[in-house]
Amino acid sequence: MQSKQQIEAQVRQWLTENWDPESNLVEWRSMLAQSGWGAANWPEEYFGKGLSAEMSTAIEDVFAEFGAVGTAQTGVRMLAAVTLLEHGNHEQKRQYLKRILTGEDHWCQLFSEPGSGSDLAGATTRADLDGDEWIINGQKVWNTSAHHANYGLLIARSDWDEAKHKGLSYFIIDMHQPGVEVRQLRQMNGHASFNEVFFTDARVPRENIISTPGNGWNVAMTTLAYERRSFDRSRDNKRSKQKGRIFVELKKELDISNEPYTWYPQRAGRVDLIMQRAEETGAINDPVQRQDIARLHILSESAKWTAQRAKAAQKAGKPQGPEGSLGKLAASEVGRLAARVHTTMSVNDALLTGPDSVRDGVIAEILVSVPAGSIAGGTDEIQRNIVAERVLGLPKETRFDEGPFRNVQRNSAAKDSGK
Amino acid sequence: MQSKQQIEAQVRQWLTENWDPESNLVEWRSMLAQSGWGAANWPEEYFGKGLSAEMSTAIEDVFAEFGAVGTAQTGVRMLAAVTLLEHGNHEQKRQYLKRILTGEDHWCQLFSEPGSGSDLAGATTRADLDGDEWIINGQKVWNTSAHHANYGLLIARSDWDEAKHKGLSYFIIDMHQPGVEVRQLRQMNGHASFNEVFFTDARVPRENIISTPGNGWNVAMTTLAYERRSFDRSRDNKRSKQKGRIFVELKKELDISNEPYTWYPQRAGRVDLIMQRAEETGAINDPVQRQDIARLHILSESAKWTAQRAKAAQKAGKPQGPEGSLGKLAASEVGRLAARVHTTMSVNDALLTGPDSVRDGVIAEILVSVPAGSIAGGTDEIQRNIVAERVLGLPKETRFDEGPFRNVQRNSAAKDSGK
Amino acid sequence: MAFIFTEDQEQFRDSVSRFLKDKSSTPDVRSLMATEAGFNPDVWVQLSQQLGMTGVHMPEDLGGAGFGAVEMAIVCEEMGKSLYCGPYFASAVCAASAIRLAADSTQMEALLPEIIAGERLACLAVSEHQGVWSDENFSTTAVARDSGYLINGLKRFVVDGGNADLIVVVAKDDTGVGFYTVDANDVTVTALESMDPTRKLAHIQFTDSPAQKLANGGSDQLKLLLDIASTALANEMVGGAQTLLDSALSYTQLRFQFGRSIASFQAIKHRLADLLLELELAKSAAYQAAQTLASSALWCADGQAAHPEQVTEHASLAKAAASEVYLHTALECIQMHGGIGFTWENDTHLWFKRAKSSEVLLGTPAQHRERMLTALCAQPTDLKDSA
Amino acid sequence: MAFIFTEDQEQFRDSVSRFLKDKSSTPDVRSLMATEAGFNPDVWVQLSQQLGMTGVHMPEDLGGAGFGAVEMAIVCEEMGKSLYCGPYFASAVCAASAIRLAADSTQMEALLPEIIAGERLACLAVSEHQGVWSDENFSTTAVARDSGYLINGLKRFVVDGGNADLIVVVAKDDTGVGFYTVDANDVTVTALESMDPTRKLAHIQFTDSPAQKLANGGSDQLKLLLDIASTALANEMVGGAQTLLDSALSYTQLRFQFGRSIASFQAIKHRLADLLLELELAKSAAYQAAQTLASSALWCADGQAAHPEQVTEHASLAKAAASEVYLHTALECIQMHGGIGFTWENDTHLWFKRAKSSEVLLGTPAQHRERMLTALCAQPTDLKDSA
Repeated sequence: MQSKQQIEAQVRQWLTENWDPESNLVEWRSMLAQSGWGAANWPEEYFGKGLSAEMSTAIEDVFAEFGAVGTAQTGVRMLAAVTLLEHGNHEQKRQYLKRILTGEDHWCQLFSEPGSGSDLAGATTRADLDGDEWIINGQKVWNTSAHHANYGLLIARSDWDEAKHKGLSYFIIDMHQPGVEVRQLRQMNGHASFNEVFFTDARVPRENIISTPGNGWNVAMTTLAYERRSFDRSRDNKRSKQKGRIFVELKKELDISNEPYTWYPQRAGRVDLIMQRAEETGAINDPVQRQDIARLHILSESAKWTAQRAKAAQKAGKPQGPEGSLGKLAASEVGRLAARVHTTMSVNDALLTGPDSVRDGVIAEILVSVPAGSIAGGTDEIQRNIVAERVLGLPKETRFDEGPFRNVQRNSAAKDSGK
Repeated sequence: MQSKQQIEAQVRQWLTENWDPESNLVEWRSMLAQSGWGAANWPEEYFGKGLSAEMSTAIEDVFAEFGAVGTAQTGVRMLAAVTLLEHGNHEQKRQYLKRILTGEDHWCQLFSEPGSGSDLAGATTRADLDGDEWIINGQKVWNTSAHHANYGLLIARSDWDEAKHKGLSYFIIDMHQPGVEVRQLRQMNGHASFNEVFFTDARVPRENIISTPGNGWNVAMTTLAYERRSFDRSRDNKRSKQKGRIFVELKKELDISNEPYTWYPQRAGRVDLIMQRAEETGAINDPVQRQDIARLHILSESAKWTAQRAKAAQKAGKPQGPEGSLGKLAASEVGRLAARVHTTMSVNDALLTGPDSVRDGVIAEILVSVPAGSIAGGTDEIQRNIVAERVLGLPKETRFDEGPFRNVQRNSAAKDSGK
Repeated sequence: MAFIFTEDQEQFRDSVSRFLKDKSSTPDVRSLMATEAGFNPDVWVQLSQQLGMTGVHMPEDLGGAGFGAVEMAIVCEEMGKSLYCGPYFASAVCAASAIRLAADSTQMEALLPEIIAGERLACLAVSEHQGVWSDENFSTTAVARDSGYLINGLKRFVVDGGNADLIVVVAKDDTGVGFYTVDANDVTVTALESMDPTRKLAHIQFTDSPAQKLANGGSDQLKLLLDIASTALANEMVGGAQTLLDSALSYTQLRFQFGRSIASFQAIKHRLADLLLELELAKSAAYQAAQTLASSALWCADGQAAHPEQVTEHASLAKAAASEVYLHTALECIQMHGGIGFTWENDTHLWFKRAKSSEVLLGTPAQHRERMLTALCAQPTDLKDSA
Repeated sequence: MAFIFTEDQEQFRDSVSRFLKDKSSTPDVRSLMATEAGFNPDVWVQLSQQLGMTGVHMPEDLGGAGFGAVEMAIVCEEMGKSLYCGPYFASAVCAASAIRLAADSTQMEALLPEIIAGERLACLAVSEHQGVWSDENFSTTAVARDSGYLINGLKRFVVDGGNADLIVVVAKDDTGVGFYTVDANDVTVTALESMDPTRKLAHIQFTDSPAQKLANGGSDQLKLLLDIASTALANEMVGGAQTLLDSALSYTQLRFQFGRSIASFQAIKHRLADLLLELELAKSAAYQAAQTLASSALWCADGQAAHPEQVTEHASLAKAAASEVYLHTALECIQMHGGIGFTWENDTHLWFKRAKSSEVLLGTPAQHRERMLTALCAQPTDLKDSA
């Protein structure tokens, strides 16, 4: 086995020879995929080098040294990649992985349904085998970037007589076909970060199933585990100041993948604005408001330090403590409290969105965005269940969804929008 | 049927002829029991007049006019009376009801157990029939005034193969016998308002069962319904200033029945002290503390008005609205918030109990008494279940205690005091 | 009401409720909120003239129904339930009460009948800075000129300021705070874009705007006016919270996850029970504020009138309580709806946004708690002790 | 520690923990709390001399172990867990730190070795009025006389004031705030009866009490001393809260009602999850405060020392956070125990009472939030922004 130094030296040499900021993005990444340096922890057979994750990080650092562009990493495509690497067959890996690395294909995730949000395994989108094709009917929702996607990662029910988790299958679906309709879904804050996807006799070739019929939930667990692990990753990318033709193309890619996240900082309550606003509004001189500002500072600092404790422990190779599971719950609380403080500080001004508004309406947008924080990406209720059952080891909820899925009680209408 | 005026006239005449503040308490009440005027809504056969509850209230008003002492009403004896009137047989009614009215007998309730607090029907005290006697073994807890009682109202399990609620029987037990041991139970605030009662081969004659074996839970429902209804009754009795030998005796009776309640006002957080303390401590000039004081005022006034709404609706003969079920939950919140405000106002002084303390240590006693408010008389959790299921009509919790009781999972030890 | 509503009041509520169910459905609200005026003039005429809602609390000799603050509060609560979009709060509650408090009888006769009949829309322009109204917070001036006055200044966050024909404005002259009426043609109105499009707000610029002074307006009237507005808003808010709670109750029972309704999860059940508790407490406060207000000098013969500081105490108490409950219920209602709860298509956000705008209108909960406590401390000891 | 403890620190924690498990069991606590002194001198000598806990954060040349604030915090957290009864906080944390901050080297050599060895007990007398310490709050005076000073005044709520041989007292002379040492024989100590009998409090009356002035004590030292005490107490509190949470977790799983363990009820599960969240956040705050304190001028070479206002910010942040979590956990722990939870026989109330007394000791959470924010605003912009 080669040492870290040896590998770093090889990468440096390879980059010195090949890296050119004026190259075409896809061509450059194709070269990366061929060389294996773009996904060094993937198998050599599939565009990698078969190296460890630690080695892979070292290689990324060398890329950063050179300011060299790496393979495409944004959006759902990496979920597709890890899922294929773990569960796909040889043909699937050869067919899809390279264009994932080059960024030529966009992917979306088709898991959630109107009737199964917290309970993903309760999916009722149908997959019925008809000769050499699966016929797909049903509806998905919360599909980030589905309107840009070439391919979707789909879970659908292929067997209604099996138990809930055993009747699902996992497919790669071509999004550009007549039976697939993508609609943007508007949120209460006016943004449309997600889509609904409707399937009417959409078709999936038989060879596009990942793993076997009925094994979809197991495959989905891989996707979900990776999704959870990447929750904490920072999304901002500071490469934009770099010069060269390739960075112009890269910026387009990032714009697409960041599109759904433009309102995400508002969801976190924009704690960073608090002290400035406190001075602008005079709240900093009000003893009662100072208490709330202080509470928020305590909460957000404590949450930050807790995340750092978890990270430090992980880095030191220690078993994960409880602090690792609490980030999302803490973030919900920070958001809620920040929204309250912003309201009290800005009073009526907090409501304004138009030309007379403070800071281009961002305060109002915070207020109407924060409620999503405790829902999207797993509700607070689900997070509390996870903490209670997995971290504290408390008894699990009694199951009411065993036996053949067709007998399990579910929503009478696929979609019940309340009121 | 006689009119209200006619009856009031009769009572007035009877009192004019018979009432004497210098009479002996028991003799006077025996006279009341014989006349039927002391419990006018009871059947004529059992020391009453068979009149309506409304008429009975009118009669009490006339007694109040005269300042005349009525029958004994305090403590558990009235629970015994309503239970006997509804479920007792003729002999039992003749034997016990009169001495309940005269106050000669003290009663206690023997329902709760260390292993069944919120879940009264989970009682595991045994009642085994042995010839003409039931043999009682087990332990009860939270038995108010058990150390003064001649008789106890006991639920015990007489059949372990029946379902939980069907294996219980309801007994009258003589508390003055060798197999019954009463111990005072000290609370975290230092008071001992309750007892534990231990039964070791205690004996109950066969004829002392109320209703039939296995019907104990139904009988207990009568006791509990009356107990709940009387939750709101004021306990303070302003008769003490009246003169006459009979009032001296009466005071002794009241002292016994009030003994467990000396610390109850502390449990409610003593909101009445807040404004005075706020001025004494200067909290009234602190903008931050003013907010908390205001929050408490809002909460306690709103709770008071809600109770008044419920009362007014009841008085007007309207169906009970949700406001009627919320009093206990509101009281818990008032207590908690009051404790917080007292703490912030008195700071370190709040801790003191000795000669250097504020107001004879009452602030410290509030702090160590309030936590009981959300437990005693039905925990907040049970109250929330009741509100959710009975008022809001939400689904009931799944049952895990069906089938023969001996198979139902329960605490391994009768008493597990934590840590 | 002495803690319950009379039969007459209940019947009145029923008729208001039926009317609004019919005329202010959620689709109506959605289409009106997208318009600039934000209300349907036909519905406004019907509720004013056929149902007499705009004058229910106004004297009979001016065209009102001669009832009091409790009936006004009933209208507000029902409007809060259905999220009625229209200038009831601005014109019938705030502006009409301002005129009734501050005008002499000649002025009242000239101004109120048309407002009560819903034929003329009025608004009330008080706020300049944020929060609760107080004498110190005004820089808008009134200067005597010819037979009237000229007003100069900027009034902010005027509810339905863009819809009014007549503006009642609070300004200062040499003698202190006074109430003035200004024709809407003589001011510059800037409509505001608010996150709550169901309540229209505007800034109003007065530039040498000709005005008439109402004879009796001053600090006391301003204080009582804030009590009236706060009480009305508190009742509107508990109405809105009730709709949200009903919605959460119905959705959680319909919605199945893991083979059971969400409402069967104990954590949800307990939170719904807590919401009911909070709401009933806030309702009691809102009703009590209306009752105390009904006993204020405005509606009661002086001899039996409630102490003015108690009117203020109960009004601000109700405003603070209702604000927090409304917002909390809205947040919980969104949360219990899950993902669908933060979509535009779902109705919850309409009430959530109204909850947010109501929270800050007339001052924050903290400001009203402070105002309440000040009023409580200013009461004679016997009143305080009975509290 | 950079967000995790080192192996050495973890080993030190284990040894402290094992010692306390053995020597400060709940029966030990119950018997000691009933005594006037409230501690076991044998155990005190062992922990001072065999385990070196009293000097872990003190310089090696004075008999300490030469470690810093993090190690001191570890001891406090473990003592909080076991509710250790003894003068560690009073003597080793407060009084010893006061001397180290305010004394010159001769004074330190004269005073600290015996205190570090646990042979001499000291206490710190600062509070007169309630709440956080500040220069303005003192009326105790020091007047120069002969070779020393005379102290006059009443110091209140002195922790372990009845157990001390030596009193470090803060008093004012013409030049301002200073630190003085007084022999316990020269004062009048009144032991207080407190609802928390596990921490002994006393009032100390100084009447012409002869004193020595520590050379370098002043406002800055007093401020840092409150930071040290607050950080120590915050760590003690998160330790106590951990014991309560463990107790609630274990009891709810053992306790069956309705045929199932209480811990299987979702409302309880969710509240336990919330408690864990709160506790972990407070722990992070307490640990961070210790870490920042370890980088303060007292423990670090001046060049790399943390900004003093950041030390204060983190100390008060931790005190406020830990106070609220400790009390909340205690209340929930009682509630989840049900009736048994408010009996004397059950242990929960011991921790509950310590939570209550810790909440107000050194100032209320609101006071510490205010102190924290003041410190935050006093920091240079780059520090604030990194926050």
